[in-house]
Amino acid sequence: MNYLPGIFNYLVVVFLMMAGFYVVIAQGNLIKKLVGLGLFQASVFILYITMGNISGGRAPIVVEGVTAYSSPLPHVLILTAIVVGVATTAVGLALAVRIHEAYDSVEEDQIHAEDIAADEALMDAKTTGREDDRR
Amino acid sequence: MLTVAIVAIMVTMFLALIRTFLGPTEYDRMLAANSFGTKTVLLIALGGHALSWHSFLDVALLYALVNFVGTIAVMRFFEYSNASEERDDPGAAA
Amino acid sequence: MMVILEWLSGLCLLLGGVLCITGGVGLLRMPDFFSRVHASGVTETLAAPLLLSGLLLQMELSLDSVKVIMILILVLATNPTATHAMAKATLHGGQRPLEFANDKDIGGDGLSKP
Amino acid sequence: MIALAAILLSDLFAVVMLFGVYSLLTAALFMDLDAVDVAFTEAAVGAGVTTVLMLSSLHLTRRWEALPRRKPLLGLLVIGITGAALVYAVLDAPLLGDPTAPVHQHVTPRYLEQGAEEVGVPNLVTAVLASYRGYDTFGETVVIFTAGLAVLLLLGIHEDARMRPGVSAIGDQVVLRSVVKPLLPLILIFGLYVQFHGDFGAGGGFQAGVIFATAFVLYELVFGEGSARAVVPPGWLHRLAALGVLIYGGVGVYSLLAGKAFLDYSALATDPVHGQHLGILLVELGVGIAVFSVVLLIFYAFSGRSRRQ
Repeated sequence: MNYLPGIFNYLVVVFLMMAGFYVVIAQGNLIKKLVGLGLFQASVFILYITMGNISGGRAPIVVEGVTAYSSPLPHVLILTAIVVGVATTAVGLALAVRIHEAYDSVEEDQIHAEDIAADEALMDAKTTGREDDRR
Repeated sequence: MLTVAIVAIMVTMFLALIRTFLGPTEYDRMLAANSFGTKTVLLIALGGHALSWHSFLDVALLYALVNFVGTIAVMRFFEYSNASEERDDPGAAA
Repeated sequence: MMVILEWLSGLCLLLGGVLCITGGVGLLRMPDFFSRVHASGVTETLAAPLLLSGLLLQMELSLDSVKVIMILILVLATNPTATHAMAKATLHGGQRPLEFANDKDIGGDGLSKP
Repeated sequence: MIALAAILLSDLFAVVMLFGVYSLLTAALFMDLDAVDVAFTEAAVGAGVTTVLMLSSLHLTRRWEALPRRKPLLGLLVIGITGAALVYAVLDAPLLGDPTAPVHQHVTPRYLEQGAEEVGVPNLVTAVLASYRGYDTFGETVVIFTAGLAVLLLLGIHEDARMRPGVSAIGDQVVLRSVVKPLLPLILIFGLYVQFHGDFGAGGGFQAGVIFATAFVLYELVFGEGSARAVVPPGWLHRLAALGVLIYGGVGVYSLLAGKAFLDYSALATDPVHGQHLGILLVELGVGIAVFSVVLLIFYAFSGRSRRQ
């Protein structure tokens, strides 16, 4: 009976992780992929914090008369990870913006299609120009 | 009483969440999200007192702040997208 | 004295909770955006101070009470401002209140097209 | 839950909105799991900065997702398999709040028992962050700095004539302006409080930096483009970010020169505990400056970029 509540947080983590993973691999929109990445990230954060929790514990700030604290180590890792996460998300978004400027689209399929079209145009130009060397 | 208030806040959060999902227009979503944020502030303030969390009030204060900033940001986004729809080509106006 | 404080705080919390739910139901059930702003904005602005002052009356005086007062001030300042600005932005963005909508689209869930 | 809706909606704006709400919920969960500092950071970062950044980039790209999507079958299959494996793994995981979990066995007891005496800081998260794990945090700071540089390289900061102060972004909102104006110094004071109170309660350099940046973002949002730039010119920000990293590294090098290990703060004063305190203060200051300037830099880079014609 005590088992399910204890494991529940992990199940939530797995669910969120899979949701984020699904967005990342199955959605074509780059910005949405970044949101999915954020979901995935958040699930990992929850996983760490869940592991650091201790029943009957308090936040790891020393107070008189409290003996059980949550482990501060996961908190430290996640704290920095959140800020690093937002910085990397910003880099991703910047890349998406640049891609949009180059391709006028943030949909993966359209970008691929344009790439292939550009490649084929290049190949055509090369074969008609009798140049075989590829860069 | 504290418990009653907390339950009331949670119910309201749930209602606001439904509105955020449904929200026929973006403005509705914005309103519901803002309301949700305010409710979260209240929930943390009351719940933190009830469960005697450490320094929960700092977090609640920060939430109130960030919620406001987020709402302002969303409004500015609207202003821009509306302007761009009306003017049809905003970047050229430089 | 303590009993009075206790009762007062209970009353504040109860009223705040009721108002809170009222706002939530209004937010969900009102037909268009402007009435929703009205429902949630007005009740929230009263409910939040009520709940917070109820909390304030339960705590003993310390740095925490100052923080609660800070939150109170912040919520009181930002909440009406945010709802006001939102309503204004909505109006600016082309939405009209249901009553004044040109197309008589009173079809339940407030999709009053601009 | 919210994540599901985020997947299903194709209006990217609504997705971002829900992501903000989701982040608020996550932070509330962190509070419940006794992770005050983490909740603090998540609240400052997730709901505020991330939303602002995502909205700016939506403004720069496009708002609606293209309708024809690929078939989700393969994705669902992969998800199903991975999910099943993870659930199977989770069945063996230590239960929530179990005191015998591996996390509580290795170094944690030492941090908990001796952290307060060795470092002299009541907030053990700060102690571990800045002192025991000072190397890691230095690395994270450098990563943030690098991310800021990368965004700068990718987007650059445009300063065209269009960006002049006084042009309000949100129409002509007198109420908004007059409310925000007295609010700003309060936010800055709160940021300072968070920065220097981090030793005793929730807070520290990371959070304070984000709060400071939030204040300037708010200023720019309400008072129009370029108004925050007039206060903190973009040209300063790279230098500020570098200065933050330099303070952190400088403390390390100083302790190295004083004959101790890198980032061993006991070199800073004769009394080791006092030295630790001073070192943590300096290091947190460096982190705060670096995070503040990088976040603001990223915001400038996004907001300054005009939409592609």
